[in-house]
Amino acid sequence: VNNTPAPAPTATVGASTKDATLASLLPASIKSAGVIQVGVDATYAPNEYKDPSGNAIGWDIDLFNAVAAKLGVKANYNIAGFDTIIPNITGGKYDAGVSSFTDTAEREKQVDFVNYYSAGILWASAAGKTVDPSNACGLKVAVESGTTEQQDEVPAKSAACVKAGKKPIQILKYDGQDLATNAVVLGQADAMSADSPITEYAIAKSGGKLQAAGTTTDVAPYGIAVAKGSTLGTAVQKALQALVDDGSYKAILTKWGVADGGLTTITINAAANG
Amino acid sequence: MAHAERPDRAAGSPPPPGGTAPAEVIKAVRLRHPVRNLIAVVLAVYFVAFLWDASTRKAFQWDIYIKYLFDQRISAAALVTIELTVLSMAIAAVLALLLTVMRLSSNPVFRSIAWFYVWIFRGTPVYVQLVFWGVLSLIYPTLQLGLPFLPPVISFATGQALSFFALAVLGLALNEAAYLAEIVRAGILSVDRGQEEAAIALGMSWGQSMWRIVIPQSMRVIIPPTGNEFISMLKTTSLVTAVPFSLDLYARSRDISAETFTPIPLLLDASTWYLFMTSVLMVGQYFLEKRFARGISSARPEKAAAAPDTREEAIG
Amino acid sequence: MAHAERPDRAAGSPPPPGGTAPAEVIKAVRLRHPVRNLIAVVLAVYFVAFLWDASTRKAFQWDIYIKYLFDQRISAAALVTIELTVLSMAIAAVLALLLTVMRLSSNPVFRSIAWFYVWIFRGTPVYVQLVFWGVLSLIYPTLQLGLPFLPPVISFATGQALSFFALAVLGLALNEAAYLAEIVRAGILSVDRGQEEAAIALGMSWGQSMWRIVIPQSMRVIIPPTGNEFISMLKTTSLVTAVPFSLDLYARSRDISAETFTPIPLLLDASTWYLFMTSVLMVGQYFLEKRFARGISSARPEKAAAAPDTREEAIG
Amino acid sequence: MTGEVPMVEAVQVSKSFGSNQVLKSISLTVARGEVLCLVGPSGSGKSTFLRCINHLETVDAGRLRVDGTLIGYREKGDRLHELKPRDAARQRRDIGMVFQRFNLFPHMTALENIIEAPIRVNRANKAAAIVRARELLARVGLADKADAYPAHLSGGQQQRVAIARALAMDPKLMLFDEPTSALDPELVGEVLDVMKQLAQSGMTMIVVTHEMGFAREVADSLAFMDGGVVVESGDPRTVLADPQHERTRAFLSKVL
Amino acid sequence: MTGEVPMVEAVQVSKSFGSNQVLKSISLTVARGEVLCLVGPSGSGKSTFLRCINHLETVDAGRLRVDGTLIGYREKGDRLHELKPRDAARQRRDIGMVFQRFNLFPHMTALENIIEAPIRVNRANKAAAIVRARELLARVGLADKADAYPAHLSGGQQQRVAIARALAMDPKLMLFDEPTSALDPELVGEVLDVMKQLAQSGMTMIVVTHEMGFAREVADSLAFMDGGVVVESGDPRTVLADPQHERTRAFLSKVL
Ligand SMILES: Nc1ncnc2c1ncn2[C@@H]1O[C@H](COP(=O)(O)OP(=O)(O)OP(=O)(O)O)[C@@H](O)[C@H]1O
Ligand SMILES: Nc1ncnc2c1ncn2[C@@H]1O[C@H](COP(=O)(O)OP(=O)(O)OP(=O)(O)O)[C@@H](O)[C@H]1O
Ligand SMILES: [Mg+2]
Ligand SMILES: [Mg+2]
Repeated sequence: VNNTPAPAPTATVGASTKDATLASLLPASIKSAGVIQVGVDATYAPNEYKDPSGNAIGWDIDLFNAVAAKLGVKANYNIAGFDTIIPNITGGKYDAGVSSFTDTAEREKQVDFVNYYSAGILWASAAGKTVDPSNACGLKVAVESGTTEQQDEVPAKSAACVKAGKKPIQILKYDGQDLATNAVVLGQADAMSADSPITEYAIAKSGGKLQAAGTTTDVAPYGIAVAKGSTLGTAVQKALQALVDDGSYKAILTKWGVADGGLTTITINAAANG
Repeated sequence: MAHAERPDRAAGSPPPPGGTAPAEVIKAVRLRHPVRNLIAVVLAVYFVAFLWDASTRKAFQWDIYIKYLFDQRISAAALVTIELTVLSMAIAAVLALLLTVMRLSSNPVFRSIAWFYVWIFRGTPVYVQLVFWGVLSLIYPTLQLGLPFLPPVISFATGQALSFFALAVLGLALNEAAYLAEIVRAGILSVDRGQEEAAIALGMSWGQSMWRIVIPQSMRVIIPPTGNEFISMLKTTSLVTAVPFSLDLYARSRDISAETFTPIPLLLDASTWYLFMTSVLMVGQYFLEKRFARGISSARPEKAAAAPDTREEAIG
Repeated sequence: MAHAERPDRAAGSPPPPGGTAPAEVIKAVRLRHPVRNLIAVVLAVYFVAFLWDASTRKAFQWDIYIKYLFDQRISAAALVTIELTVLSMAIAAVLALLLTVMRLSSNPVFRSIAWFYVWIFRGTPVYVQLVFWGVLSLIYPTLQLGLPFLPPVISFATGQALSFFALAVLGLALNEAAYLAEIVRAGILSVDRGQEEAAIALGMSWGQSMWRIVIPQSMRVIIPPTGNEFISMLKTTSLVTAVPFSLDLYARSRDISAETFTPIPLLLDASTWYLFMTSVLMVGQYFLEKRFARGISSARPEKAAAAPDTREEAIG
Repeated sequence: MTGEVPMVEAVQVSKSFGSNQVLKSISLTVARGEVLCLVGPSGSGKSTFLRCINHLETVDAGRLRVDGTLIGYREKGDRLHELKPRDAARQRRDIGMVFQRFNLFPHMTALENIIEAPIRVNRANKAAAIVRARELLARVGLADKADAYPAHLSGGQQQRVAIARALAMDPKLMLFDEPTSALDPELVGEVLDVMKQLAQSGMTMIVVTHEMGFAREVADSLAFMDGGVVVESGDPRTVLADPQHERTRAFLSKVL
Repeated sequence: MTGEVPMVEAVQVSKSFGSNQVLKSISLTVARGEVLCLVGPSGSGKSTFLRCINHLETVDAGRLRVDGTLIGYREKGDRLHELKPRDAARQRRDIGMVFQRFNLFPHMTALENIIEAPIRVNRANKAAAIVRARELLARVGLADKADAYPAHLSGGQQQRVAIARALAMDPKLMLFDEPTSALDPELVGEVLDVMKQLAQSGMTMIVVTHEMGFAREVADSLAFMDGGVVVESGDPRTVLADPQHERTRAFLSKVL
């Protein structure tokens, strides 16, 4: 029940048709199965989250559905914990990870990334509570386990606090972004740190319960994760580039209100290759 | 001289109801427990105050609680939780029986393997086990049945064959089997050895004496903890998010709160459903226990039965 | 005619050791169990093959397993897990005693409140409860002690006063108390009522008979399940991530694997530590049980004791 | 003279469990130094009567006095007040009780069983209590079993320790509830011997028993109970030899 | 003539539990239709000997035959083979056993207790088994208790049902292990009466008992065991009246 194929992309947005030359780039196993197994942590609205019946939706999903259609296969979304996705790709259970992965050099040691978006990090706090991300020493900051915010960004800020002789940031780790966001809404945490599209979406949806804290920083590319050296990477890259070129990429981002971070050139492993 | 004064009844005939010339019935002043009663009143007031406060406290968002209590997604998730519970308990019961037979066997290989199984599964957290089952297909991409060191007879890809639902059920069942095995074993050992001997002495086989005599009696000891395990399993399903499987009651209530930003009332909704389901199970267990105690509870030689002997009899 | 043939010993004197003119000792051909032995061999081979396969399987990344097994972060986290376990069990034990006294009381207020407590805490998953304790300070920003409906006597801000560690301990302890209370109650009810009566008949007070006579004997029934609860608590601490508290064994091993992208060996590391700690506890429990069984296990009137009566005696 | 107040005086004592009236207006007296044997079929209320005397049960109607003191209640003017637990415990100290199933404390040695109540209840000096306990053990013929746990004693030995335990509180009255009926026949004699000695030493005793030989030899009187009433009572030799009532006769014909 | 093979023949039977030798070269025979009473102090090995006859225990040395068949082993040439469980069960069918603590199946009514083995073991027709069970219940005086659960029967009634249950398998030999020692004295008689009847009907019986009256009246012979040996045996009246051995005399003086 958990592995339901995503609904076909709507006719108006992201409609794409099979491109035989791109399809030929697919690894044989995917070609014969006709399905790409995708790992996704569906707690990261609007990038990827769940519809009322529990299926993965979001602009990442829409975008990858379009990629799959270009490649002439279906995408099967496996809802997973964020920190289990990359190991499942290296282990061969998933073909791809579509879950707003920030492309980092560290992660590139494990998988290849097809970069498809440029996102920053944005903090949010409860409405009426001013938080300065560059001086958050001693505050409680909610993050999702396994994200760059948990592993790199907030720890770095906390280390700076300690260096300056101030109290460290108390990092609250949650199993999903939804829990982290709700911790701020409830007041359990003083602020949250997440990718800019997520924070912006949460602020918009929270009905005035959240406000942005500071501005977007640490802009970095998102990447679709595939096994190292897999030809799937090239296939996805080419398919995405085709979507950019024919305008359907833009259409999908615009529909979800996240066109700001759209790219014009699709690359692989931007973190290492610059 | 000790003697019965006024033997005012003809011996041999039962006394008339109520007794003739009844002695004055004692209407004594009852003993009071002033301190205890004061504490009880204070506790009761606190308890009511707590409930009153909770019912008006904003943080609980009772309006949202009520709105989602019967939300179709929540009730569907409750059904999934029940499915998980029933399936994994059923599989666990079969495994547990097998393990018990192995543990009671006189063959050391059977006993060791069963012991090892129980040791591993009781020694690690079920949450961690569930995470393991989630990555099973990474460790064993294909499962092969056949003789060891020879080409496999059957082989299938675990990733395709086992959905997360199946893995959740499997993980819960394998863990539970270790606990149920202990319960079944204790139940069988609790039956008076004389019962099996009497059966054997009548010429019954070991199997017959087990099935007809020992196991029916062990049920009285097995049923209560198994009922507890069933109830406990219903709650343990809240951990299947570790697999990750996310259509159970807790996960779905979390999904809704992710949209609505109201985790507290949705936690209350989930808790209410859990409480309701476990309460139904507890009531069921009560009646089941009563049924299986039939004819057994006071089965002991007359002498012992005449005087109420253990507290349980005196109280329950 | 029935008669003893060859009464070849002088009656009244014990027979010489070994007996004179011993009958030929029976050296019979032992019964074989070919099918059972075959199954046992196959199982043993499978078991060894499984271990062999696991030891060489790449997915387990044994090199990484070994690297992190004694990583300082992991052992420090194991210590935190032990702290969580010990603290919450200690608090739970105190609460459980209180609950037991309330449940055995003849006052209906005490009994109802204790029943309600046990019902709520046994009826909902501990994972969900832990999530609740995590948001406690949001629901009750200040806790106020005092008489209801009057200004509070003491009041403190929960957010400041209670760290996530404290909340984790509290959450685990409150849940566990409900289970321990049942165990203590069952233990006390298991002591033969005659024991309390004998004490009372000697002029001892209820408290004296409880402390000196009933409770020491109930320990034999209380210790085994309490040991199990202790072991189970050690494993339940893996759920404190729900609070969120993230310095325990499982959370730390997960942190490491998030950095190294090697969840399987780190799960194995955590499991190994859990298994080690629970095994130590199991051994401890074994000796504790032995100690508390002192002088009690076979305490029954001579007649019953003469014949091995229950299977437990016959086997254990 | 103390002899004028009987040791036990029951006047129309009744007791019900729910709707089941177990004692139906029992009246009898036991004088100081006397031994009363109580016999009767199972369920006739013998144990319940003993338990009432020791206030393990509370009587519903009638009056029960031990050595002149009302059991279970306090008279204050013309009203009765229930006893506080502490006062009830005080009454019980003077009454020793021996149970069918011994009820020795299994987690204590024979000696510990005996000194427990003197030390805890009477706050006796421990050394003195031990000396006294050893005397009592010697008196019941178990001087060498002081450090044995009950599980390692035979039934007869256990019952003798139980008697010593009751005697350690220096009771005025001893109650025995079928003290030998859980024993192997070989072991009955040793317990009866101890009881006989005790009777000869002048202890007031009420003994529920099926041992008619003991009753005949030791008891000063015998009461036959059935269905919660004392059907017949009197000199044991007379009652046993020539029972007046049909029920007594029927019962004795089975037991003798 | 079948009379030539004794029903039970024990030749130097020995049995140890670990280092504890419980039976030390016991030899005795019981002829067809005879009643043997086995008496002796606790721990002397009486129960163990009965259990060996029914192969609930296996003998270590010596030979034990029932109706000419070796118990526990199969003779094949000059070697002994352990019996398969199925063959052991077949041997037990012909031997009825009655236990001290009755061991009725508490989850079955009296009738169900009796028909269980005939139906399961002998694959008897159920209707026929019920008819036969009712006959047996009538024979032990319990025609009206067919549908009662053991818990609702007195000890004496339970023991009589247990006898009926054993008789339902039409045994050649009945073993009784202290069948009345867990009973209230009032109830002993009714069980002994049933056993007496059974003896008179010609059943071969071995009875472990402390009821010397029964032994004197019913038994054809009496064996006194102590410390795993048969100290003395012979006509019950002779042995009881004039025991030859010191140990027998000491024991009898306590029991009689
Ligand atoms: N605590 C109790 N609650 C309810 N009924 C009781 C209780 N104690 C005894 N009875 C009932 O009271 C009646 C008399 O019991 P009691 O034990 O006094 O008889 P008894 O003469 O001592 O018999 P026995 O020889 O079997 O010991 C019985 O019907 C018994 O079931
Ligand atoms: N299964 C067993 N394992 C070890 N020892 C045993 C076993 N069964 C009996 N014994 C020992 O064998 C000895 C004889 O026991 P048995 O039960 O045959 O005596 P008994 O004459 O029947 O005594 P009683 O009158 O008490 O029933 C005892 O010392 C007993 O402890
Ligand atoms: Mg009684
Ligand atoms: Mg015996």
